[in-house]
Amino acid sequence: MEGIKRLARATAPAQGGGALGALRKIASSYLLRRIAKALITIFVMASLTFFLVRLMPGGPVEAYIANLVTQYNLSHENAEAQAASLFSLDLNAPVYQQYLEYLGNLARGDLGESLVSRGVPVSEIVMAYLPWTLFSIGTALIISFSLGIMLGMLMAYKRETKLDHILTNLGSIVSSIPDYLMGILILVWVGVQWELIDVTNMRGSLSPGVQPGFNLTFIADAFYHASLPILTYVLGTIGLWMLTMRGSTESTLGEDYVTVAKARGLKERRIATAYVGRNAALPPFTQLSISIALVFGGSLLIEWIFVYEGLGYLLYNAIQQRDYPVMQGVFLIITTMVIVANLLADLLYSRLDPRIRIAGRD
Amino acid sequence: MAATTGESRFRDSAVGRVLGWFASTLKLMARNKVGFAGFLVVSTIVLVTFIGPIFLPSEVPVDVKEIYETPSLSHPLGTDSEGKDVLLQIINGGRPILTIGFLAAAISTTIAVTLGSLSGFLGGRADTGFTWLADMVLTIPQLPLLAVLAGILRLNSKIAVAGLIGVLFWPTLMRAIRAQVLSLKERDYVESARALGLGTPHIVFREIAPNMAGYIAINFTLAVTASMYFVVALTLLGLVPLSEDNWGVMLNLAWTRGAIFSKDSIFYIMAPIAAIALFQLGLVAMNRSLSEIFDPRLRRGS
Amino acid sequence: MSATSGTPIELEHASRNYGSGNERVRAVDDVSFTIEPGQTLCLVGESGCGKSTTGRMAAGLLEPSQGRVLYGGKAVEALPEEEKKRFRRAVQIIHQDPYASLNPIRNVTQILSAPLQRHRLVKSRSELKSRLHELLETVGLTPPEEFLNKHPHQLSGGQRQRVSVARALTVGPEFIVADEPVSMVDVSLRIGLLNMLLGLQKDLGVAFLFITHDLAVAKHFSWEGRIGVMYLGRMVELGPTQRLVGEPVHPYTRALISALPEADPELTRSKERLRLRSPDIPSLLNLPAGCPFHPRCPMYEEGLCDTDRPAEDAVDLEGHLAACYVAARELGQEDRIPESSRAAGAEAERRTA
Amino acid sequence: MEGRDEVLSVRDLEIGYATGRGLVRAVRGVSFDLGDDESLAFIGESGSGKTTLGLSLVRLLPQNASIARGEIHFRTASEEALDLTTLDDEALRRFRWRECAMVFQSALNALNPVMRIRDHFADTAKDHGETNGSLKGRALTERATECLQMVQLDPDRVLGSFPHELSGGMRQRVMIALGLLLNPRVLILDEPTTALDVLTQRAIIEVLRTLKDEHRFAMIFVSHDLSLAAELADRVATTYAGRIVELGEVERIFYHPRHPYTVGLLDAVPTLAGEQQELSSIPGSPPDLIDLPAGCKFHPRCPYATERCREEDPPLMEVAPGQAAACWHWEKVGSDWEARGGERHERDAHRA
Repeated sequence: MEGIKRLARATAPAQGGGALGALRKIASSYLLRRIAKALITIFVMASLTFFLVRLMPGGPVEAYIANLVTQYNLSHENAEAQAASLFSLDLNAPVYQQYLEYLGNLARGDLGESLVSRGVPVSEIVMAYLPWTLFSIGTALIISFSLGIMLGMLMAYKRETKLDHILTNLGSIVSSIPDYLMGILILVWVGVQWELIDVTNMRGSLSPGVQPGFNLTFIADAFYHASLPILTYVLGTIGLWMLTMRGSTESTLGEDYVTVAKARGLKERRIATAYVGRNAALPPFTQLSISIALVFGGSLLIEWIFVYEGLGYLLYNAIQQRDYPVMQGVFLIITTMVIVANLLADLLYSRLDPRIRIAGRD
Repeated sequence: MAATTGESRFRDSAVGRVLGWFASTLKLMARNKVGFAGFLVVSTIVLVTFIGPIFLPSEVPVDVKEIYETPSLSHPLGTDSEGKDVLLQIINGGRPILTIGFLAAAISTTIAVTLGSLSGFLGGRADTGFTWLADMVLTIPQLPLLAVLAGILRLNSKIAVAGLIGVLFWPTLMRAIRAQVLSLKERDYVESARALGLGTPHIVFREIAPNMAGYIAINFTLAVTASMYFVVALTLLGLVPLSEDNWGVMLNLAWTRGAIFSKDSIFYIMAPIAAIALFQLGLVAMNRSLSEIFDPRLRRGS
Repeated sequence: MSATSGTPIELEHASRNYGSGNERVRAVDDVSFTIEPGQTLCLVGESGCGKSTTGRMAAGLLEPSQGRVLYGGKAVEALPEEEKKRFRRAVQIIHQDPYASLNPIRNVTQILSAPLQRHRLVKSRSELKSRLHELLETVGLTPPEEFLNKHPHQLSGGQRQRVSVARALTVGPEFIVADEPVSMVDVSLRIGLLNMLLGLQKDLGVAFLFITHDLAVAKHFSWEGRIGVMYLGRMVELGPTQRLVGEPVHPYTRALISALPEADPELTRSKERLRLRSPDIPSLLNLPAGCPFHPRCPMYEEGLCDTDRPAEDAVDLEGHLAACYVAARELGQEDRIPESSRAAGAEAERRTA
Repeated sequence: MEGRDEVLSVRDLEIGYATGRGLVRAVRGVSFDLGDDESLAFIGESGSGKTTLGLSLVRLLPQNASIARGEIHFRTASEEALDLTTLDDEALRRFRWRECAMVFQSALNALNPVMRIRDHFADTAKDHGETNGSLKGRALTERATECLQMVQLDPDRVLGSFPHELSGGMRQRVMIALGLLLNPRVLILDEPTTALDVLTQRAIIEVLRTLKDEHRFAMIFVSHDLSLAAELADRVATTYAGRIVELGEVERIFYHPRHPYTVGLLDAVPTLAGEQQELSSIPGSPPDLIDLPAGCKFHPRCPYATERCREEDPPLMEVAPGQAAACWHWEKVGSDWEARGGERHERDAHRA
């Protein structure tokens, strides 16, 4: 039965002239579908956050008002007014109106004001921390993905050798130890026990006095401060890429088109890159989206451990200080980042695998 | 058939069968050395942390004269900043973490299997809906959400923590189960069973479920490792105010008391890290045996 | 034997759709036939022609989107409970892929005893045991003791197919749908399997719907029975084997017969070939108007062939049916061609003249 | 036959696979010659070693396989004599496809799924550039177009397509066209028509026939399908348990077989023409290549088997001009066949 559907689909573009146009149409609608899905996900997450913050009994807004009333002896109205301006909510309006207003504010980029740093818009705070997280996670993912892919391929080419066994075991060990424990281990051993690096100096996102700009000092300093988080992210994710790539390379090496490429007398290097590597990298690539969410999430601890001033660090402090608007804002931004990164990964994937352009869904 | 010997009657009895099953499973486990080592590590940790505390004082005695001691006969893993024995804390501190880990894994596996099977069997709207939901949950950065929720809700009970983690961690497995059901229900032998009129219970429990059991078991252990990742993370951040000693709290205290930056405290810091890492590694290694046990081609014969 | 006292199975204008929206295809389109007890019908066609879907409908495993499957004259889905149970036991299926047709985690004993116990066909353990032996001997797996405890992966492809057959036989079927049962088995073992199935028909009076892509196998299996040729979901020709193979009517059947390579050098090299107008098969998603074979057909006539879809019995030579208007005209059955096609054909002829 | 030059000659080839269970003896002492415009078919069931043999001719054996013994001599277009068993990797690479192209059984998956057909042609041309002058740009497109037309494909449509956009039969023809690109001396085709529909099979057989008759390629077919050999082969080799058990001109093999295995195969294949035949299968199943029986490997399944067959493995002996069989009882097999000849003749009569 499946066979028939597949047949129908496989021979579908064989229908003469309109084939190319139809293809493009499907590809573009895939793009649209994917973007729509991302937007809806962001919308759902934003709504979820609203109801958590606003409606949960004993939730932040109520807690804050109660706190103002009891601690500062404010009247309920005054307290509510203050809460309203902080959370950028009109607490007297019906809930649906509040909800719409909240969405409207979000769309304008208004995330409310911080409880702790009075009067500072959350969006401003978030924007100050965001680049560092993007920088460290982006760099780490690029390094770990490409390195992992290369090592995985190497392992598959040298399968059942000592090198393969060592790397396989290393890969499964690093991928089964939580990344933040790895971070603590680095801190404790490299920083404290062996005193190889000065971890206190590496705190923060930049050294005092270094000004952002396109110059070597700045770039070197940025890398210096991000190096431990990056190292931790790389260690935390590389095992997955190595093992997935090893497996997929091994099965790709058994594919007929690789044997045929050898029979065609193609050069070994060409086969390894365009035939084996290109195809074998597809399965690890599909895991990229899951991994992005995990790494963004993990940044909460990693940045806390290394006192690296990114979103995770901001979120941790906000939670400690019960700075609800900031918590909400950071959470929304992280979620949006993950969704956008997923979208980009998916779109890139559909460029890498021509079959996806036809199959469309899934 | 008439003359049944005592021995074979024993073999036929329920207890005998369970023991026999247990013995043969162990034998299968032992076939993969790495997997068996993992199994030994996991079962040792579970036994020690669940049974050990029964024989130990519930409060580890404080001794200010022995702060950050290196390992010795009386303190095999040294002592902490209050002079408490580290080994005792490790033995006492596994149960809460493991309980939450197993509970959360059970919750997420149950959700995943239920929704995945429903999606696969029902198809249509239910399938589209559940798949969407899974995709959505999958893109949530789980740790920040948990942290925010912990910040808002003040999680005090283990069940609440486990529930929250479980509710977030099902989508990967659910998608896999759905795919499995979709492929299994189209298998020729399932169709044959339908043609033979063997009935839905037979098809679900005899033909389909056993083929997924291994997959589910392996994913359950993976869910345990993932849940532990979250529990330890939350306790380490001090967001889950679990009062008892546990490995996460030990790390948190090490952090807040500055032990991390003291050269003397290395045993105190390494002990919980090693316990967690060993348990996680053990589970992952054990999966190699599990996948062999559930592969019918390796079950019998050579 | 008395087992031929079965019930006829009938497909009445049965169709089956897959997919939805733009991807909706009609995998089987308006197929009708009857199989009397003890009879054989071979369905022949290329992959994707709908023969397997037809087989599954006949076995009651798939409901037709339109039309009906009749068992003893009554629609299968509307059978009363008792008769439905009887139908379920009377009609069985054997699949193509010996590696997918047996559950890998169940051994031969488990596979065979489940239906026996479910339908209470055996009363004691000893009866079960002797029945299992009997079944394995029937399908040529001897000695039975050697096979009872084996798992599928310990058996060869041919042996697995025999276990599949034994499983179908557990419930004493009257009618078996055999979906390409030998195409994945080694050449030297195929005939053994086929002959075993033929033996079942002779000794037990089992009726067969035998599905294959290989006309030569169909001819061997159903020399006394009938062959139906399917193309793009439609039955294009249906008739007694010897007549259909000897004097095919539909150009598609002729093309198949002329294209089939034979294991005889002189014969196969001197065979007259029918040249197709196009080598490529149209997509089910985008079927040509009129006769679905017309874009490839060497006998194509403008107007006549691409206006109406030829009825299954456009040609009817005493039970030998073919869906082709050109053949109908040439065989003097012009009255079976609808007015519109005749007019379109005449119009086209006038234009070219 | 006289004056025919051998392009390929294989002598006493022995290939084994090292497996966990032991040594799989896939090819055991195979020798044959291939004329430069000849087509030779290897017929056998799974496990007969025919695919291993095909792969060894371009030295593409899997890693766990090794050539234990024997020689493979190849005469190139420039009359250079090569022993393939001793070529180094780079020389082998240049030899492959340039001199000897191989089309595989599962052509469905023989093309890189992420590359357009055009790039497959370009890749092949580029990596053989040093021996092939400058086949690129327009010259390449022209040559690719020519090759695709030879296999009756529409180049405009095919060149820009990805493999998954083509049907199975089209992909198989693309592979054959790709094989023609460098105009090799020998084409090896491993089950070129298996798993394809009858009408598609026919199209491919016709293409191959044209290549053979008009373009005079030397070809080696490897197949389980007797009818493919009947269609296209000049000579046929029946293989069983890693050996050639009968080798001869196609008419001899089909009409006057002298090995009981060949007879068994012929008796097991139904034909469409004529009345219903009495068909029988060969009893038993193919042998375990790790644990082969003593003597003639076919004896456990052979109706003619005697004490001698159980002890001595018969060599390939000449049984008629242009035909050799490895059977101690070939005379008896032959006389029995000819005595039954009535059936076959009846079929011949029916055909006339």
